[in-house]
Amino acid sequence: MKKLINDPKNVVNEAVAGFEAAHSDLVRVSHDPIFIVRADAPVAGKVGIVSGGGSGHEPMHGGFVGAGMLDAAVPGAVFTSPTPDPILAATQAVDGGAGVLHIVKNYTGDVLNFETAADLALAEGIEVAAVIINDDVAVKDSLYTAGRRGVAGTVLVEKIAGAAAERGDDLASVARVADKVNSLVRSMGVALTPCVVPHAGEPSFTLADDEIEIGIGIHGEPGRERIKLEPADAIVDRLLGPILTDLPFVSGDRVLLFVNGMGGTPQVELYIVFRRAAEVLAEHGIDIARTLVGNFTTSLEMQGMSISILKLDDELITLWDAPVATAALRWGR
Amino acid sequence: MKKLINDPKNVVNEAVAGFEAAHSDLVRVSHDPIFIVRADAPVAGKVGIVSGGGSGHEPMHGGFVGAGMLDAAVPGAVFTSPTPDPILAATQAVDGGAGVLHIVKNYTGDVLNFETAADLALAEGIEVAAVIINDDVAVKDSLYTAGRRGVAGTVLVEKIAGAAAERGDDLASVARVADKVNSLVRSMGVALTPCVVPHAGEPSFTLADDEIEIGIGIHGEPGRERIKLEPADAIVDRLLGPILTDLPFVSGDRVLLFVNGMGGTPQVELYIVFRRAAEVLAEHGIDIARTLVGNFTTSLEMQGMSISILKLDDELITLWDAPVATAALRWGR
Amino acid sequence: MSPNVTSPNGTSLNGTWAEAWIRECAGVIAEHRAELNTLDRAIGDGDHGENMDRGFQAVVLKLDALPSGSTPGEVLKLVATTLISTVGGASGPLFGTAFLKAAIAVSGADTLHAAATVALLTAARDGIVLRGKAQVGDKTMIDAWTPAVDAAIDSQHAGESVVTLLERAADAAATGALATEPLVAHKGRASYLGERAIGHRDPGAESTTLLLRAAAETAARA
Amino acid sequence: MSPNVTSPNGTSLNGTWAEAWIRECAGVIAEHRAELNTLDRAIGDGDHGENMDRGFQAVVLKLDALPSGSTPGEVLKLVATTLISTVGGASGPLFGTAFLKAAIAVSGADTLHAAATVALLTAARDGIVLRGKAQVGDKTMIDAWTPAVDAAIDSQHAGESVVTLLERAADAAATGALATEPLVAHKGRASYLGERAIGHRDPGAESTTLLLRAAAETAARA
Ligand SMILES: Nc1ncnc2c1ncn2[C@@H]1O[C@H](COP(=O)(O)OP(=O)(O)O)[C@@H](O)[C@H]1O
Ligand SMILES: Nc1ncnc2c1ncn2[C@@H]1O[C@H](COP(=O)(O)OP(=O)(O)O)[C@@H](O)[C@H]1O
Ligand SMILES: [Mg+2]
Ligand SMILES: [Mg+2]
Ligand SMILES: [Mg+2]
Ligand SMILES: [Mg+2]
Repeated sequence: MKKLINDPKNVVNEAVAGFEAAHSDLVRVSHDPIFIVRADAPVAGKVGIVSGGGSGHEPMHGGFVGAGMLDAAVPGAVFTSPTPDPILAATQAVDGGAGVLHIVKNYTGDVLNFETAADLALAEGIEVAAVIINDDVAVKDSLYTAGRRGVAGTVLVEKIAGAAAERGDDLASVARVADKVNSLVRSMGVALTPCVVPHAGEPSFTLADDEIEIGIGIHGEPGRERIKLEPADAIVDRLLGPILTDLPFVSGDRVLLFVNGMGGTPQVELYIVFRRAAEVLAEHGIDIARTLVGNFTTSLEMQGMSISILKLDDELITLWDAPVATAALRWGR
Repeated sequence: MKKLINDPKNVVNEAVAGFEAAHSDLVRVSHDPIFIVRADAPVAGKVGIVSGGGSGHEPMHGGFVGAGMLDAAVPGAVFTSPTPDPILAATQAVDGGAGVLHIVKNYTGDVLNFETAADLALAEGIEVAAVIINDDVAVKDSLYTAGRRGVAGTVLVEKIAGAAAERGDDLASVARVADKVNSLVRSMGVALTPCVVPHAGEPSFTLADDEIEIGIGIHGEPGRERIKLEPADAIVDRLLGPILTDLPFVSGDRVLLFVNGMGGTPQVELYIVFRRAAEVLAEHGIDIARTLVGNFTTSLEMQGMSISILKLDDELITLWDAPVATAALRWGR
Repeated sequence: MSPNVTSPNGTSLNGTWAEAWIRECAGVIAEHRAELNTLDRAIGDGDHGENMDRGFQAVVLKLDALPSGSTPGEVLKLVATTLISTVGGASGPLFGTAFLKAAIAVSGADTLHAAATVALLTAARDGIVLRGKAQVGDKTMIDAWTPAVDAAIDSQHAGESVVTLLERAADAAATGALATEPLVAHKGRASYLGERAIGHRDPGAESTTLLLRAAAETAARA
Repeated sequence: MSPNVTSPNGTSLNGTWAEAWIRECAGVIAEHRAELNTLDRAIGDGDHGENMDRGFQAVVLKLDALPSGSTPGEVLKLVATTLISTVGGASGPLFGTAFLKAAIAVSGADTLHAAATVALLTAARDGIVLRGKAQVGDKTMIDAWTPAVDAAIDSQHAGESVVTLLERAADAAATGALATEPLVAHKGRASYLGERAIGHRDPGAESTTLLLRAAAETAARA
């Protein structure tokens, strides 16, 4: 294992300290318990938005804290949901009197810990709503599984819900918009290489030099199936199939096309992927109205990518285009 | 070699096509010869800024095309300087009548090809100035070598010169500011893993599981020395030593601290690096007035990072803070 | 000689046992940390040993500050709150709730006879089901807990000692953990794998076995 | 039988030779593509074979469209502009300038006697020095070109045939390329490596040798 770290035990602490030093114009950081809030939190009268989860997916979520997106991010240990304490503390820190929305990816650990934190916050008189993100079409539905995972679509929910909160929507409305985005976004990913969790020191799985994992999650867990390496276009087609048929996305739809790097894939490859994805959507008569390309929901140094497609309407376009000022996503200010 | 590509020969073509599809709001793309210009090029009366070089360093330079930064980027084959033809064509495409600045990284190939293009542009009546970027302190000076390489400091030159051009400075002034940034920035990098050039299919060098390369360039070329893996803090100290003593940076200086990922290193590690670098600068009484963290000047999927420090004054701070709207760097609009 | 953990006739367990049990848990979890990570790497995300170890190390620090003569319920309450606030992941809230419900089930009691011990185990298991909604056969820690509870009930009905009761519970948990190997998972991360989870043991069922084995062994160390 | 490339008495080379030479260059470069990449990977960025191959493949396509009966100068000019606009990197402008200056040096001539051949080689070398500023010993292609030019001059003074002249030039280039191995580099990417460049042959010196060997061999194929 080769990493730019000092001690596996201090990875999250030290990274958060570095994040604080780098972005003190945008955020403030609590070190015990660990959470990150926007510099001007709490914003009086505004719904607060808290997200979080295991570390190792950066810039998600700390990189999305700032005006127009998250009010707080709560990073757990690498790939491990945070405990209720920091979630509660972050919830308190961003409560501006209009209630707080928890954006939670659908993993047993995240759901349970956020649930407990919400109960505790409620007991302290803070109104809390939660939206559970489950955009990963690689997982069968919840009759057979813990339910679909929350993956890169989370970024889109956080941006759009953040814009709704910023313009003054109330808690129910912000939760509604977050749920709406979640209901309209579908994602699927592929890994070319595994990642190495610092405390483990070993790859999360092994892949031969000519193998890839289709339907990968974002925690280094194995995917749905292992196949031989294929040209980028064939891989893109494999991911788009289940995505397009699931919602389904159909001719005439306006969409946001999001190609997300898993952390270790060069940008040049992400754009090769984007090119093919755009081509396929065009063939289906689907209009790409907005785009996002880059490393946003990562799995440490994993090579690979995911494709997310979000069906847009005028409301979502307006909220997507609204100004955002975070370390990882910024426009309009 | 595992890459999300179709054919090594089409990597640049297809990536540029994907870039065009993803960022048609910001740029236009010429496919033969290949170059990328901002959507509204040429801007009448504004100095045009053209940069370029081998591909494989994305988002540099295409990701920096847009208002407030580059007017054009000219990507060569992977790690190979473009030929004069596309540089000339890009220069013509962005000439708004106020002349064109070429920002060239100091590699023999880049310098020679841009030189030829400038001669040809001049012959067509376009005024061209060039600034050669050489911020890499890992290389001995030009008495013994081809001179210091242009590495991540190039991003800072492009942003600041871009702001100067955007506010209407004339060609001589924009060139002066670009030269000034180049004279005040110093960088040095480290690689934990090599990268794999698509047409080569093999790593650019081999490193044992416990070895790292200090003083690496951005083309997968070996570095200054090979040492055993060390904790992140020790590596940061190794890079900062030569950087700080070179200019030198001294107590009371205001600086921009830039931690640049080489492409395959997770963000969490970049922030661990940032934390230590900020700590060391504080110990030296150096004031970190501005920051940048992320993958900006990469070497394909190489794991590693570089640290750049730019000495700031009021002029540079104003230009740094000025609005920029590119795919990879965006604020203020 | 260590202080007594059972009543002189071996029919009940006291607060000293509860504390010894939990310290033993911390020891065996630390010892099996890497092994639990490896199990979790195969069908999860490789952190189960890490999570449990982080939690029980924190518990031990807290135990050091607990007044001597605390009841079993007081010990278990401390374990619950500490696990909830230090473990994270799925196992933190699940084991945390288990210990919390167990603490409530035996609150007030200075010593635990067989019936109370069964109540403790049942409440723990029910707490996990309440939060995690898993059934036996879903390839989770419940596949160890439920057989353990059933064995404890049988043992109580047979009038066996609490030591034997805990031994039977631990044995049943071990058998249950082993029986997760051929299963497809329906809860937790392993459920994402479908058929590919077959052949791997559930890490939470394994750690459950370690905790219950520690209970039996500390009880037997009269 | 292939058309004559030299005058009947073997004292001069014609346009057919120039074209044959360049086609031969394209062949040997393609053949040694991987080898040149490997040399460049050791002390550069691993693309020298790729760059040269891209350039000479483009040259061949252009040659196909060149009117038959073109002069050596016309052939060389085409090579120059094609290399400049397709190779990129350091070698593109350097070899491009070399062929451009060589074309100018022999422009107008239908056939090249020894003196013109020396002028061709000298102009090529001087063009590279003009652009790249390298001296012998800097571990660049100049370490092959300059000994080649010197050997050609000696051969001309000795009154040898152009075929022999080119053979001597190619031999000297090969010796020069070999002699780059123990050197530290002072130009090009290898210069960044300091002492670590020692023991590796300069890829540009090697490709220079291939080009000059191709010149000699096509001349000899009377
Ligand atoms: N819904 C559930 N009900 C019961 N146990 C569960 C459930 N989901 C997960 N588990 C248990 O949690 C264990 C994993 O714990 P751990 O690895 O610490 O958390 P995480 O899965 O968040 O990384 C699994 O082995 C399984 O026994
Ligand atoms: N200044 C120079 N003068 C002469 N030859 C040079 C100079 N710089 C580089 N070279 C030659 O160029 C060769 C490298 O060419 P190539 O790999 O195609 O370009 P790049 O270095 O841009 O990748 C070197 O082996 C060397 O012979
Ligand atoms: Mg986990
Ligand atoms: Mg090159
Ligand atoms: Mg786990
Ligand atoms: Mg090269």
